[in-house]
Parts: sequence; structure tokens; C-alpha cells
Amino acid sequence: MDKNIGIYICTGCGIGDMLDCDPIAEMASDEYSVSICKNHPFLCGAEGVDLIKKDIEGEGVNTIIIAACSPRVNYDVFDFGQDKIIERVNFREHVAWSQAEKDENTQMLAEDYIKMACAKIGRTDLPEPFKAEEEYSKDILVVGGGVAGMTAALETAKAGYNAILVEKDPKLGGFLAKMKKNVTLPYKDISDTGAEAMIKAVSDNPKIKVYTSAAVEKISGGPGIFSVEIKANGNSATERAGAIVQATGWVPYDANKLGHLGYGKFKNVITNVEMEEMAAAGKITRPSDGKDVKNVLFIQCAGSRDPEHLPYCSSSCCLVSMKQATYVKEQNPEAVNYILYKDIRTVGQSEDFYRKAQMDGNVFIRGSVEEVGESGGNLYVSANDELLGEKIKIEELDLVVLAVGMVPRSLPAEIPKIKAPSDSKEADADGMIEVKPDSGFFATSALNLAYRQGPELPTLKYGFPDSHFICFPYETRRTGIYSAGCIRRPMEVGKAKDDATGAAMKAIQCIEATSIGMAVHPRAGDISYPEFNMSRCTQCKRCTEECPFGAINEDEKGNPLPSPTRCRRCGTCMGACPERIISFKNYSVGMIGDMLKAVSVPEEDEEKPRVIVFVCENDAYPAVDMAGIKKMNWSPYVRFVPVRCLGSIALVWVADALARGIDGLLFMGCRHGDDYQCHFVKGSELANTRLSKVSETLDRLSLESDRVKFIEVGITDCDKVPAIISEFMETIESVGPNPYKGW
Amino acid sequence: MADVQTTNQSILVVGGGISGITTALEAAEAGYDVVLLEKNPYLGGRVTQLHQYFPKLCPPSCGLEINFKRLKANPRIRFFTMAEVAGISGKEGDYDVKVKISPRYVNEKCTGCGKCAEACTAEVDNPFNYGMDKIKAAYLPHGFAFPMRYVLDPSIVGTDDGKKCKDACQYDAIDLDMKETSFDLKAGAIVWATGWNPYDAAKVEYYGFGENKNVITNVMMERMASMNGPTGGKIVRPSDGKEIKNIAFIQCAGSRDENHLAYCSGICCVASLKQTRYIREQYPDCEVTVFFIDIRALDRLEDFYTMVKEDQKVKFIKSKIATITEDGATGNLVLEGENTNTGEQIKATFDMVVLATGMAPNSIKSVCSADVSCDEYGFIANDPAKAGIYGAGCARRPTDVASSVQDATSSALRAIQSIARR
Amino acid sequence: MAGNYDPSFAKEVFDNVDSGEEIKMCMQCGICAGSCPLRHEMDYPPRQIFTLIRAGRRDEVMNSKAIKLCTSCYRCKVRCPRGIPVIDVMHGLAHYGIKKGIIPRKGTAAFGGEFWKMIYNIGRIDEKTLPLKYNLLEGLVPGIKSTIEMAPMGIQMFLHHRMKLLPERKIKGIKELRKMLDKAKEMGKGGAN
Amino acid sequence: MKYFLYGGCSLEAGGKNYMVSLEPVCKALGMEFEEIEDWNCCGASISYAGANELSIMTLNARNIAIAESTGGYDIVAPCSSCYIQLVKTNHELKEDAELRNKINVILKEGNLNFKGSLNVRHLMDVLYNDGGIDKIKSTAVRPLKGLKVAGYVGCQTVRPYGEYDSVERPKVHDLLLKAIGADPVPFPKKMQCCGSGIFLTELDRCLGLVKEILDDAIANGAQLISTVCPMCALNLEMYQDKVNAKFGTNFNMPVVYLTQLMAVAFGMDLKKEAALDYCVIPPEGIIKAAIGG
Repeated sequence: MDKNIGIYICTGCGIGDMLDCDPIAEMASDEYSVSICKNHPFLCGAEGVDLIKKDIEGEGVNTIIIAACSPRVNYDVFDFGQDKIIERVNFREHVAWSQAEKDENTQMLAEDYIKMACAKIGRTDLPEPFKAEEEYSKDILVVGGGVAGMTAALETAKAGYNAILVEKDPKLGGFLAKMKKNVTLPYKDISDTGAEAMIKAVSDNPKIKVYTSAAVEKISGGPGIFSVEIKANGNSATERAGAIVQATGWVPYDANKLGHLGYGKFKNVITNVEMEEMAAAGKITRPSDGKDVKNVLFIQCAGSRDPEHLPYCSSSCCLVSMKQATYVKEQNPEAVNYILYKDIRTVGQSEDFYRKAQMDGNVFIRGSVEEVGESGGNLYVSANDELLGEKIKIEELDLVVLAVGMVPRSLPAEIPKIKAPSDSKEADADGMIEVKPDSGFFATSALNLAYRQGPELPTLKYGFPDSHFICFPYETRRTGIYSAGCIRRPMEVGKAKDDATGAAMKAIQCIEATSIGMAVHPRAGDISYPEFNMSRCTQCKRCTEECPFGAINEDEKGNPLPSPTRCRRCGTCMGACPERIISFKNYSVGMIGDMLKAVSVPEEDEEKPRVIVFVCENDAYPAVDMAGIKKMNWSPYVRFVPVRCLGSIALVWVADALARGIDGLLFMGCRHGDDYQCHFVKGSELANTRLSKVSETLDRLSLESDRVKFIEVGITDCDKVPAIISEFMETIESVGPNPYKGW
Repeated sequence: MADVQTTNQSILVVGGGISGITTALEAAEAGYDVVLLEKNPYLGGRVTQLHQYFPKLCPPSCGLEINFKRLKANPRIRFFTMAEVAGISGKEGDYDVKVKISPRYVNEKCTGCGKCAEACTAEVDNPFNYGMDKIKAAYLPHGFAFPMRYVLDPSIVGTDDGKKCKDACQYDAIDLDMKETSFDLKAGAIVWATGWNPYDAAKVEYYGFGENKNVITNVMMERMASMNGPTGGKIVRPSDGKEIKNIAFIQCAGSRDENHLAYCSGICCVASLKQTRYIREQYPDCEVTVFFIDIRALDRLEDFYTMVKEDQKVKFIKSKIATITEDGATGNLVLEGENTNTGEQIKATFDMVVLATGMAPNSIKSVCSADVSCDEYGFIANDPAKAGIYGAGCARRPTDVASSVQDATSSALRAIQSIARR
Repeated sequence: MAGNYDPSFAKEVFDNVDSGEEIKMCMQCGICAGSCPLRHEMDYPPRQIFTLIRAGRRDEVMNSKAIKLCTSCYRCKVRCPRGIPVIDVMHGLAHYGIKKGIIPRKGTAAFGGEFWKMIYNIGRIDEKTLPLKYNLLEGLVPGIKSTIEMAPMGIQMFLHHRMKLLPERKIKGIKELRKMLDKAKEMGKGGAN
Repeated sequence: MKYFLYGGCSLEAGGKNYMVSLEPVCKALGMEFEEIEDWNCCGASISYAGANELSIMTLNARNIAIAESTGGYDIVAPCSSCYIQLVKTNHELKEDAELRNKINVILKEGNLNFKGSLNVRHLMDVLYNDGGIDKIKSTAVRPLKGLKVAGYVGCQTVRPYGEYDSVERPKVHDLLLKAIGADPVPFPKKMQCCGSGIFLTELDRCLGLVKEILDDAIANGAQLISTVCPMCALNLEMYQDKVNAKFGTNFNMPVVYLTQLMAVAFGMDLKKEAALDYCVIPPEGIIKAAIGG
């Protein structure tokens, strides 16, 4: 598009008191041939906006630089339509409110920001949404036909979309169908599971296609264009889907590992799952002799909350045992149930069910098991009764039920190994290394994705493919694939249903966004996407390795095969590529490079150092804004450059900037490590890794490594921002001016 | 306000906290029109007042920033602050809703420049900090407030201060004649995401909240730990600003108690565990004691509990404390109760006590004449037989942020289904 | 040595002790003991009494000091988060213990017994003769000794018009009242015996 | 306003000064009392040693049923021990139909029936809510200016339902004291139990409770203690000698009924109506100083 640039400077909110606008206009006209440069005392007011609109209509302005407040505000006021390029220059928070005085340095700062904006728009094109060649599918593939999977399919259908349900067993229903009763809101009593009705609703629903005795053999493609190969009852089928819900559920923790609790040793020691199945089948009896049960003891946290077994809490076992105690009492009102627990965890309204279980006369004992044994054909349990403060023994037990926890079905029995990288220190004798849970190669076969980064969803610590984010529980590392129910996190039936409904929502949303070329969370609505100039590709594979979302496959030769519908637009690939072949229409290595070149670098004797601060636009940028709002001051020698994610920074920027005489570069990114906050998973970590390798470049240029620094800045660290800058400026002062100035 | 064009294809989301925002965004990003109402002058709700989330100890504003960005980018959502529902009638697919807007006394011309606050001399209790400090009567509710627009406290309207504010504004943004207004809208489905209020700690009278100065609540602790809180993030004793050497947390201060909230509020255990981290980070020598009935750290949150337990300075005692007595001279607090593990009577002195007060829902019943069921506690029951109005987040059950967002996402689909059915 | 759990005592308590079944609801928070004015005097805090009942420790419970020490201040009852009328349970246990002859008729048990007898006999309490009767229960000699110890107080009360000169007379409806009380005894939990 | 008065056994004897003073005070506030005909003892806190719950309830149900059969007024109990027994019975019988049926089977033996038509109220409730602070203020022609009083509420006075005041932090007693010009001192132990019905039989243990209460009153500068319960009055006043003997203390703190102070403030006769001479530890000197007599 032919760019007709207009620059509009707001002099309100104190900007006019700090800057002279005329020289800025002159500079823009001289250096960037911008003919329209106007200022207004209240640009966001109706009159100010009109001024711009008139130029759009009258002068054909289509590329608008607004030098006013932060782009985080007045986003609606300065929206002039999708067909305009809008660049916001933050004169208020980053200049007027955060500079100590109106002087030459402040003026130069403002001028640099205008120059950088001009350079930026010079490299900006209006993005056009991606459109796949194939027709988009709006159907949803649901893997797993238990309560979560059936719910996902039904809710999808209710919203008017088609679902394809794949269940490994011959019959739908999963654990729900094996249950006798359920406990759920309002938690006053046990209730029917509703499994049969649900199975029927699924089977009868014309919008749901069910495959039983089936497995997903292979999934290729991406959101909107998934191709799914299903093997059902020995036959193969191929389906197309737009998004996927993985609801493959859980398996009970292997009670054979709980020999110390008598499992496998005594027939009358059973798991809660076995208890449920027995109850559902009819009568609860002693497995040893089929006799009636009168005294039952439930051992809570059998394996759960135990570092030797499952360190986590399985969430639902307290309620399950209380429910099963109800079965026992219903069968024989004189029966006695003992519940041996660590903590009773009936959160929310489910506390009511705990009350009911108490009312029923079940005996709750807080403590730990010492021994499970047999005497005279009956079981006994010795325990440490915490509240009695004594060792106790409960005899004449007919049944001991182990409340075993939930293990994600896709947890591998043994941690898989892959070939270790050559520089790995953890490799075994065969050069192999254990796969980390957050790798797509960790979990066992459920989706069989034909993805370069592994066939399954990456998982968290214990093998649950859950979100790492508190605010975004449906955040996924594989675009368009959402996990739901107990595969995600141990949860009770009611919550699994809610969770599956939410997953269906996200799947539908992904389909709708993809079909119009929009990104999903966190850059929801973004229509730009990375384009690859393949002719210059060196098959280094960095982009395919580093993409946090597994969006790029590669061919046998190592050429990247991008799947734009899987892409989340973070730009990590762009930062990874040493050949600069990946760029967005409105975000590229060249664009930022030009911005850096636009910064004026005064001569050494002027003693005006120049520092570039790259800031993550989600966290560090608002923190800087906040510091401005609080009227905190910082050096006039720094220039902020917002980036989509620090994962998108290219090392060439460092080299280029230093070569031009920029004295230092500071990178403000999100916290990384186990509790990472980067919304693109690894961006900030990758940036840090890349920067650690920058010393070579610095050495080559004979520059001090102190000139480049990475620092973690959270969104609430606004109070720290000025100090971080001052400290860095002191460092720069101590290492002295960049010797390349003026070259 | 008259330009609110809605149809029975619109989704109304009541409550602009994390749940409401999520519902609105999820529905809008799938292509549906949403109206979002928030009674505060800003969006974000209760989570904006939290210092950090458990278990990651990350700031809520990080996720809110993304959500606000999504909201700014989405023309399908219209939101109103200082807005409350005054009445709901109708049925699924066809609701009539009356919305009441309280006067902000600041119009859309506000640039957030802050000149009014500079001019204003009157101060009011800062609601954002639960009254722990004062704020100018012309104020930005908090640093991250979205929308970034000032508010005038009604107490200065008609006073000199009100006039000073008006005169100080260069943008004609102060409108002292603003009145409460109302408008009607239509909706095909309603998601009630009005969240919760902290249970009034003063009602648990034997803890002397309000009289014993160094007894605070868990929500107040969040403000204290927060950089934009009343103490700039430094946790100190309210009575004398002194540093803390020995602090107690009392769990279930109102929750799991038939005299107060019979249900478990679900989050307070892990919230207190989290707050022990705040304390221990600021005070390497501070002793912390957590008095509890059961520690309820579900699923992977157990890891967080395990981590806190490893801290030798944090003690856990199974006891519901019976009495707090203030020592008038020192402001120290004497706690009495039974250590139920040992049977010993506890009499221990602390310099500060945090009450883990629970969540009381903001119920829909008072404003809704349409058919909707609530449980005995006021939480929306989401009765499948009464589709059309759905509770989301803590309006439905007391729960943490991740579960609220999960629930809010499912509510978005339920609302969409209500529209799809019509 | 591990003590054995025995549910039979709990059942006995549920079936025979007034408010006894309410202890099922206890979640062992301990606020009852923390609230009790005589907490330092009790051998077992109330919630521990409940634990002992659940464990089947009949002797420990029925012989405990705790169940005889209630001052009836109701603080445990108003505070119990599970709505257990702790005071009523403690009273019920004491009553049951006395009825079963486990708790000797000494001290409070004896005093209360005399108190009730007087109500049954005349329908009211005569403050002047009640302590006398109670003291005499301990035997003639210690009884007289206790009475003499109490005498200065009695004299003071008398001098300040706070003692009725004449003995309290039976209420008019005493016959009907007795019939009612007989019936109540029979219909009460665990029956008359 | 007319009420049933249930004075109970103590108000005829040990708590006589309560009865003597409350009658003229209530009359001055426009209240009229009718005694429940042929009432019986409430059972107090201690009967459990001799009888089961149902029997004790029967005692109270009989009194309420008699009142119901003779009039439709609220039952006022000045004695906290009587109050709690009556209010508990009334409440539980109203709530629990099964229990009500049971009781009515029992009451039938005396041709009585419990309907649940009346309210049971403590005298303090009636003074505060029906008499009213304003009326009391205006009647208090001889305010007890500056008299530092520890307003002892005692435990049973407001429990178990807290129908007119908080069960933990009651205020009504202090408000009434203020209304008659007195200066209620802060008194954290105002709710601590005095030992009540087991005082006599657990003397050694209960003397400690009384000592704590007296200590607290003195530490807060009280000149005398005001009570609304004959059991509290008895335990706090009559056992000071024994406390002194046991703990080597020197307590000589007058204990009066609130209604005695009110009678004084209402300008009534210090002996005949305020019954100050009924007190064993004489309060006259302190009270006279306050009213300037």
C-alpha cells in the first residue's frame, strides 16, 4: 500500500509543557518526508479526533502516527479502521511524565521515538488473514468417551456444531458407567450417575458421530484442517476436524505398589475402584468368602499425598469414600465404616456431604496407618490416631478399602528416552536422555499427532496436560487441542462436566477464529502470521525446535513446514532464525532493525550515552507505563522498544545496535523457570539463552559483556523499573562509551 | 447510554471480575455479542486486590492485562462500569434487564491526567485498600485501573472540593450534575458472575476484629503485601507500623461454621499458605503459626503445602482458636484454644493475626424475578431445568481463580447454547 | 500397645444419652475446650471425650472429671461450628453416669440429685434447706462441719433479708407435676432406667 | 405493657433485692406484671444430675403452658438461669414438632398443652427494647454521675440464641448503665462464667473464676459490679471472703443488681425500693457519692 503518513502530536496531559513540537515536525519532514505533522492540545477529544479524520478523508492519510498517551489507553478513540496503519508513540507515560525536566535530552528522546515510529511504519504492511487451501472443518474431535468426553460432545452439539467421539472401549461411559452413584452439587446426598441417559443422548444425537473400540492412529494438519485417522473395530476411517478435545481420563494408581497396605496380600483389601464396581454390580461382600460386610475401613490418601507414590492430592477420594460408606450403610444400617484420613478435603458446598457422612455415624479417624493385617479370617488395621494421641487397633474388619488416587491415563509406565543432544551432561551410556514432561514425546499414545515436536500434548510435572496458567486454564501448548476432565487434573464428576463444557467452548472458539484467519489466545484476533522466505533457509531447524506450540513441522531435509493455523504469532521462530527469513507483515527483524538505526547516536564527547531497552509488551511495557503514571523518573538516554515476546528477539539486533555505537542493551522479560510467566511459554527463557551466547559477538567486536543484560521484570515491578535503568546506566558509565560511535 | 442496542441474541454478563471478563471474552471471541456490567468503577473485580496468585506467586495484573487487551481488540463486547442490574424478567432467549448506572461525575473526556486529584483536598477511606488508608476524593481507583478514568466520591459533589476538581480539569471531564441513570436491554442469556464478598470478620465476635487493631483479614493482608497497597508492600502491624516477629493465621474464620458460613470457602487454606510466603520473604526471622481444622490443598496445590511445610519457621497446629485478647499496652494478641493433636490448652502471644475469612456470594435473588435457583447459601445452582441464567465462578461455588475461569468458560458456552436454541 | 476401637460404646451413648448422637458431627476443631472457663481443670477436653466415645473407651469417659465440671455457661454450644450442644452432651453423659451408678453421688452429682428431689417433692427450690441437705449427704459429721463453714454466709444473707424464714411450700399442682415428671422420665432417652 | 413475670426460686430468697428493685423500676417504665400461676422451678443448670433432658424441659413447658392458658403476654425472666431454661424449652419446642408432641403427651398428665404462642424474654431485653434508652434516660432524675460500674453480663443472660444482644460481645448492659448516667468501665471478663450452679460443689475451682472477674473489674477501675442474675450476684458477692482467704486478696467489691442502680437513678428510696441494705457488701457510700447525697 502507498503510505500517506500523518503525524499527530498531543500536547495535553503535560506533553506540551515538556516538548517543542515544531522541531519534531521539521525533523519528520526533513528526514522522513512526512508532510502532515500536526499538534493538538486534546487529541483524544472530539475535536482532536476530528482533525485526524479530516486528514484521512481530505488528505488521504492512511498511515497515522499518534504521539500522545500510551497505546494501552484510548485504543478505541484512535481506532480508524482496519485499513489504516496506526502507530502509537508514547509521549505521555514514557516521556512527559517520566522525564525530570524540559531540556535538550527530553527533546531528543521524543524526536527519537518519532524517528523510530517512522522507521517502523516504513516496514509495516497491513496484515492479511491466513486462509488455508483446504476447506475448514467446524467439527470437533473428542478423544475419550467418559463423562468428560461425552459432555464435550453433547455440549458441542447443543451449540450447533458436530462432534466426533472416539472411545477405546466397546461401550461409552468410562468410569461414570462403572459407578453405582454419584456425589455432586448440591452435595446433600448421593444421586444417580445419569450415565445411561448420557450414553443414550450421545448415541441418539445426530450431530455426534461415535466410534467405539476405537483409537486415534494419527492426527495431522492443524486447527480448522485436522485430518484424523481412526481405527475402530479393525477398520480405518478418516475424519476431518477443526479442533480437538482430549478427555482420555485417568487410571487408578496401581495398588500393587501399596503392598504395605495389604493390597495383593489380603483378598479383602480392595481399591475404591474395585469397591465401586462391586457396589454397582449388586452387593458389597467380602471377596475372600462372599460373606456380608459389617465393618469397613477406608484408608484415605492410599498413595496420594505421598512422596513415594503420588505427591499430589487426588481431590475426589474423600467424597468417594464417604459415598461408598453410604452404600455400606444402605446395605446394612448396623454396619460401621471407619474413615482413616489425613485431612478431610470437602471444599465448597461439598462440606455438606461431609456433614451427612458424619450424621450417618461414620467414624472419622485422623491419623496414619501402621499395619494392615489379618487375624482369624478378619482384617485389622493398626494406626496412629492423631487426635486420640494413641496407637489404635481396629479389628474384625470385613473390608479395607484403599482410596487410591488418579493418574493421568497418558502417563507413561516408564519415562521415555530420546537421543541426547551432543552437549548434554545428563545423557546415559547409550547417549540417551529422559524426556521431560513438558515435551510432546513424554505422554503415551492418545492423539498421535504428526507434529515435529512429538505426538502428544506436553504435560506438567505429574503427567497431566494441564495449563500452566492460573488465569488461563485452557491455555494449551498445542493450538486447538484442549484437555478436559481428569486427564487434566484430578477432579470429581461434576467438575469434569464443567471442565469439558469449557473445553468445548474453547474448541468452538478456535474453529471460529481460525476460519477467519485470526489467532487464538493470547494474541486473540491477531491476523498477522509469519511468512517464510524459504529460498534462504539453511535447514538449521532452530525454528522447528523452538516454536513453543509445535506449529512448524519439517521435511526430511530439515526444511520448515509452517502450519499457520497452529501458530500463536509470538515471533519466537522469527527470533530463532539466524537467516532472518521469517517475518510478519507488521513485525520483522528488519523492522526492529530499522527502528534501532533510527535512534540518533551523539558523538562520544557529548557524553550522551544511548541504551535500548527491549520490553515484553504484555508485562514489562505496562510496568514501564505504570512507573510513568506514578511520575517516576528515569534516564533520558534510554529508548524502549516493545516486542511481542522476548522470544522474538534476534541477535542481529544486538550486533547492529552495538555496531552503530549504541552503548548498551537491556532486555526486560518475564520470569522464567518452573513458575514461568511468559505467555508464550519459553520466550523469555529462549531470549536469555540466546543472549548468553552473545558474548561471542561482543568479543568479536572487543566490547564488554556488561553492555548487554537480561532482567526479569514482572508487570507489578513498576517501582523497580527506574532503579533497574539507573543501575544499568551506571554500568554503562563505568564501562565507558561504545568505541564504535561515529563509525 | 441510550445507544445500547441489544437483541435476544445478546449475552449479558453481570460482574466484571475475572469470571465475568472471561465469560464475555470467550463468547465474544466465538462471535457473539456481549454486554458486560461491572459495579465498580473499574474492571477486574476482586483479583485486582490480590497481591499474587497461588501457587505460582504471580501478579493478577499480568493475566488481566492480556484480558484487557483481548477486550480492547474485540468490538463485540460493550462494557459498563458503575453498572448494576436493577431487575431481570423474562425467560431463556428473551430477558428484559434494567441496568442502573451510578454517577461517576467524570465523563469520557477524562484523560487520566490526575489534575483533579491534585486539586482536591478532601480524603475518603480507600475502598480498594479496605479502608486501611485514605485516598483523595477525586481518585483513580488503583494504578492499573481499567478503564483509566478518574472517579469523584459523591461526598464532594456540591462542595468546594468538587468545584476545585472541576476547575482543575482542562478537558471538561468533570460533570458534577451527573445523576444516576438507567437503561433497559435485552438478552438471550445471562451469566451471573458477581463473585463474592469477604465474610464480615466482625461477625466472628470472639476474634475481636475491628477492636483488636492487629487482627486483620486475609484480604487485607493481600493489600498490605501489594506494592500499590496502603503500606507500599511492606507488611507491618496496623497499630504501630512495627515489623512482625510472630504472626498467626486462623483458618476457617467463619467458614465451615454453621453459625456463619456452613460451607468451606475452598481457597482460604492455600491463600494462607501463600501469605506465609509473603511474610517469610519479608521477614527471614519471623515465626508463623497456622491454626487449622483440615488443610485443604487440592490436586497439585498439595505441592505448595509441601513446600511451605518445609519452612522450619512455619508451624501448623490443628486448632480452631477460641479467643483473641488484646494486650492494651503492647497491642499484642493472646490466642487461646486447644491443640487438638496434643490436647494441650494453647495460650500464645502473637504480634499480628490474620483471619482467613471466607467467601459470601453476591446473590442474584434480590434483583431477579425470572426463574433461577439458588442453593441455601445464595450460590446459583445452575439447575439444568432452568436454563438461560447461569452462575459462573464464585457466584456458583466458592473456588479459586483457575476454577473460576474454567467455570466462566463453560458458562460462555451455556449462554451460547441458550441463544442457539432460540 | 494399641487400644482397640469398639463401636459399642458409641452406640450406647447415641441410644441412651441425651444429645449423645450429636457428637457424630464433631470435626475435632477444639473450640469447645478453648472456650470453656474450666478448661484447665478438665482431664479431657470435650472434643476428646467425643473421640474417646468413638473409640469405645467407656471407662475413661464415664470416670472423667470433665463430664462433671460443666458450669453451664453455654459458650461451647454457641460457638460449636457443627452446632453440637456440647453442654447438653456433657450434662447428658453426667446424668447417664449417675443413673448407671458409675458416677458416685458426691459433689455436683449429689447436689444436683438433691436439687431434683426437692423439685419433685415441692415443685420449687428452697435455697435455705438445699445446701443443708446436700451437706448432710456427706455424712453427719462432715455435713455439720460444712454447714458450720457455710454458716457465716447464711447469717449474712439472713441479716440482709435474703433468706425466706418459712420453709417453701409445695406448689398447688404438685401431684400433676409429679405425674408429668414420671412420664418424662419414662419417655426420656434410654427410658426410665 | 403487660407481661408474665417468672421470678423463680432465687428472687424470693437470695435474689430478693433483685425482685424488690425491679418491680418499682419496671412500673416506672410503664410495665405491668402478672405472676405465672402456681409456677414451678425451672430446673436451673444443675438438675441434669437428677433428671433427663425431657424432665427438665417438662418443668419449663409446664410454666409456659400455664402462662399460655391464662394470657397472651411475653414471659419475662429476670433470673438468667431461669431465662435460659425457659427460652431454650420454648425455642426447641417451637422448632421441633416431634418433641412438641412428646411434651404435650407429658403435659396432658396435668391437662396442659404447649402451643408455642408466647415469647420468653430476659428482663434486660424488656428494659432495653420495651422500656427504651430514651425513656430510661428521662426517668433517671438522679443520674449516677461518674459511677464507675463493671457491667457483668454473665454467660446465660444472652445465650444461647443472642435474641436481643450478642452472645459474645454484649452491649445492652452497658447501654442501660449509660442511660442512668453511670460510667460502664471496659470489662473483658463480663462474659466469663462465675461458676454458676456448680459453685458450691466445685468451690476450689470456681473461686478462681470469681477472682479473675473481680481482678478484671478492679483493674479497669470499677467501683462496683452490676449484675442481672441472682446466681452471679450470689457467687460474686458472697464468696469474696473465701476468695480472699484462698488467694490472699483483699476484695471488698459491692455487687448490686442493675435494677437497684436504676431504682436509685429513678429517684426512688434507697432502702425500700433500691434495696441497697440487702447487699452484704454495702454499696451505699459509693452510690451516695455518685448521686451527690
